[in-house]
Amino acid sequence: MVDPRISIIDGRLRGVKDIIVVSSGKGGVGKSLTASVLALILTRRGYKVGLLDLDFTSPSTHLILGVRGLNPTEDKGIIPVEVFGLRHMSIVYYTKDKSTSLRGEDLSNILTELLAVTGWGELDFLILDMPPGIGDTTLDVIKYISRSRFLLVATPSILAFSTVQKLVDLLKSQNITIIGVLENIGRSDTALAKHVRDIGVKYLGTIPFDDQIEGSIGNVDKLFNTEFASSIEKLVLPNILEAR
Amino acid sequence: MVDPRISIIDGRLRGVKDIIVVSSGKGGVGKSLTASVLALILTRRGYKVGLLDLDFTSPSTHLILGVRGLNPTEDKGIIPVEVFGLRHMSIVYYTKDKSTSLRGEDLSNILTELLAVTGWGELDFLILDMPPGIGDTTLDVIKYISRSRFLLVATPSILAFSTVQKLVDLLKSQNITIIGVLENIGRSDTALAKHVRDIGVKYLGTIPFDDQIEGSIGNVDKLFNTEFASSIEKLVLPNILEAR
Amino acid sequence: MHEWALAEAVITTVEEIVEREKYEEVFEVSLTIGELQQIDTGIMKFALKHLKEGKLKKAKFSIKMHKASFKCNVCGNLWVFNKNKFNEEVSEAIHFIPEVSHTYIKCPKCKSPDFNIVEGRGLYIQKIRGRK
Amino acid sequence: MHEWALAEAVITTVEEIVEREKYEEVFEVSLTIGELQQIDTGIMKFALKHLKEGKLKKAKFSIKMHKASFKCNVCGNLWVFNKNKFNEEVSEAIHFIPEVSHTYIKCPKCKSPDFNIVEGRGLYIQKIRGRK
Ligand SMILES: Nc1ncnc2c1ncn2[C@@H]1O[C@H](COP(=O)(O)OP(=O)(O)O)[C@@H](O)[C@H]1O
Ligand SMILES: Nc1ncnc2c1ncn2[C@@H]1O[C@H](COP(=O)(O)OP(=O)(O)O)[C@@H](O)[C@H]1O
Ligand SMILES: [Mg+2]
Ligand SMILES: [Mg+2]
Ligand SMILES: [Mg+2]
Ligand SMILES: [Mg+2]
Ligand code: NI
Ligand code: NI
Ligand SMILES: [Zn+2]
Ligand SMILES: [Zn+2]
Repeated sequence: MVDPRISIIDGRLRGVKDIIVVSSGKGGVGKSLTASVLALILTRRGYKVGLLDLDFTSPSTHLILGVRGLNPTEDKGIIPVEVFGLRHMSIVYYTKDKSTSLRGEDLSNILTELLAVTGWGELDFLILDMPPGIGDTTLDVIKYISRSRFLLVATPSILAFSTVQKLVDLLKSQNITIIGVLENIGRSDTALAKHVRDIGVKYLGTIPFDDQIEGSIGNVDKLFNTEFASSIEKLVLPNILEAR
Repeated sequence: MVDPRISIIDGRLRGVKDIIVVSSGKGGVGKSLTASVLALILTRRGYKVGLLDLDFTSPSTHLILGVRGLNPTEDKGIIPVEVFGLRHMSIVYYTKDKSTSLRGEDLSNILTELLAVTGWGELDFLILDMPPGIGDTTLDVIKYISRSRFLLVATPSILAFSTVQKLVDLLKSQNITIIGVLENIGRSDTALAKHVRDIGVKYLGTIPFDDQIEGSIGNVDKLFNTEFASSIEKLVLPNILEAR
Repeated sequence: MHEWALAEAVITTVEEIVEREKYEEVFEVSLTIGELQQIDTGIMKFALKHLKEGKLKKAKFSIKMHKASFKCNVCGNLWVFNKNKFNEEVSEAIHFIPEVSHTYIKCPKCKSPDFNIVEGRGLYIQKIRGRK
Repeated sequence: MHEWALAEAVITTVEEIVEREKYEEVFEVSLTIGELQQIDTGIMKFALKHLKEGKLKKAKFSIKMHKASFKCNVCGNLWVFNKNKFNEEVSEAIHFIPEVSHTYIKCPKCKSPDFNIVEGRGLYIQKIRGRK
């Protein structure tokens, strides 16, 4: 008994030049915001960008972008929603954002299904927004898309670093590229930069608490004008573009 | 083939009067801090308290309490670590806080194992610190400990509420008691109180951002003196004690 | 319909197996498809016919449907999928991602959304018959 | 040792089955124990003997050990558990919670910690022989 979905994953992603995984292990550090804003900024720069929300039990990117009334279409597979110039895919298009309790095996099946049937076409960047924890989805991304590059997000809290460190261990053991650690909701005097460098990972800089963020969620124009967005542009973009 | 661990769970928890599950669905909202500080406060009030960390891939309560150099002992089962007057159990005692990637089935097995072999003895309260997401651990707690009472934590962000709402749906469908929603890192002008009441759940009040927290992590004396701790005492304690 | 995407996956996988196990020619490929996937077998067969080539040129594809059934993780209840219960939008959603049944289906006995899909999801290659 | 905790679990479960299936008397209970659980069968049997009563009074408990083996989710490699590789602290940790093997064991071929415990975890009641 062979599951044919697995073999097709590589083929489906053939037109995608670069896959950036926004992850942390820790929850609530700003992964979804980073993934969404990064996708928007790359799009504005003229790149072809896809954004895939892999936090199946608590999807956020549709709320951050403010997607409404759109649905993926079908053409020999699923064609993502086109919104603000980028291609967006999320389980919410199928759950209508209703409560969805999923066990690990379900998460694995959904990821495989989405990777096997979504037609991304030609993309410069596919951004994956990851769930918290170090579980099925993270392990499956490593397993199925080993060319992924991981962008890690942390806060200055020792609680966040403790988890990021565990994720770094896993990624290193699998020779997965780590772009670096982005400090979010940071202060100027944190010890994170040193901790990150001590484990041999690049420290990308710090984004301060931005009180414009909450009011900008769901409004792409406002998001572009936040300090958060200019920080992503300054701290993350060069690191993503340079290696290409 | 019958797994005998399942039948013993009720028996193991027979001496535990009340089980409080600190959950959210959303990550980084302060679940672990709330669970730890609540456990400490109840202990100081003279109650017998257990604290069980169920965030197996990113455990935090041992860091918040500052547990060092202790280990569970064995006596016809596992006897939790006794620290600051409470009984603490976490996977870190076995992983030494090293990287541990776990799929859903593993999470389920660990929870079952811990519930089947941990000897809590007589407790007034057992506090469970939950992982983010609505997955195996949440589903198993509902399945195995249906008398649990859930204390939900959210932030003012629409992103947090979106997930809490999904968890509330699940809990209601299973007739699980919800103590209420605690707003953390709140402001005075948020719409969360109304949202929470609109879905028929009690709103417990709001805890402001507390800049003493990060410096107090790992130091129980300092934790007791934070605004966070007095907020928990004021907003959460009465709601937990009243129903007993 | 995403039958084409799945047909492509089948062909790619069979070609990999043919390569690995050194088949000269394939006569028959047996597939099972879960009911939850709600695949139109007519379109599926058409797509497979259109996509097969080389050593698969003459292969016949047989498709067997598996009824969907669920088992509740909480109360142990077993029940079968009743497709007529859902409107077209929900049917389409389950068709793409069978796991979203956890959004729309609850255990009829205890109302839990915590159940396993015992059978009826996925598409599997069960057997390949050919000449080596 | 937590053999006592597990023995208690076995007795409780067998008593539930005896009640449900209306046994008058139980002659034999067959258990399998996974190697990862590193149970001392001597202590286990002693504990079972001490705890059994009522309709289980005369029951014999047979214990079969299952060797532990792992399958890598990434490269498909299969390998067996080698207990001698670990110091006492790690052995004790795995003894309590076999899943912490994901902390201490990696696939020997590709170094991944993403593997399944194919066999060798857990404690199961396989068969009960008695008079109804
Ligand atoms: N730099 C920042 N300033 C202010 N709020 C932020 C900042 N970064 C993130 N947030 C807020 O923090 C919360 C968590 O962000 P989110 O992107 O959902 O994190 P994650 O995806 O890691 O769970 C959200 O409410 C978000 O609006
Ligand atoms: N009221 C607060 N004021 C300041 N920082 C807080 C507050 N509540 C939580 N934090 C910080 O937020 C981060 C997330 O808290 P944590 O308890 O780990 O959340 P969770 O368990 O929900 O992931 C931690 O760094 C914690 O110290
Ligand atoms: Mg997120
Ligand atoms: Mg936590
Ligand atoms: Mg399921
Ligand atoms: Mg495993
Ligand atoms: Ni279709
Ligand atoms: Ni022992
Ligand atoms: Zn049920
Ligand atoms: Zn391997």
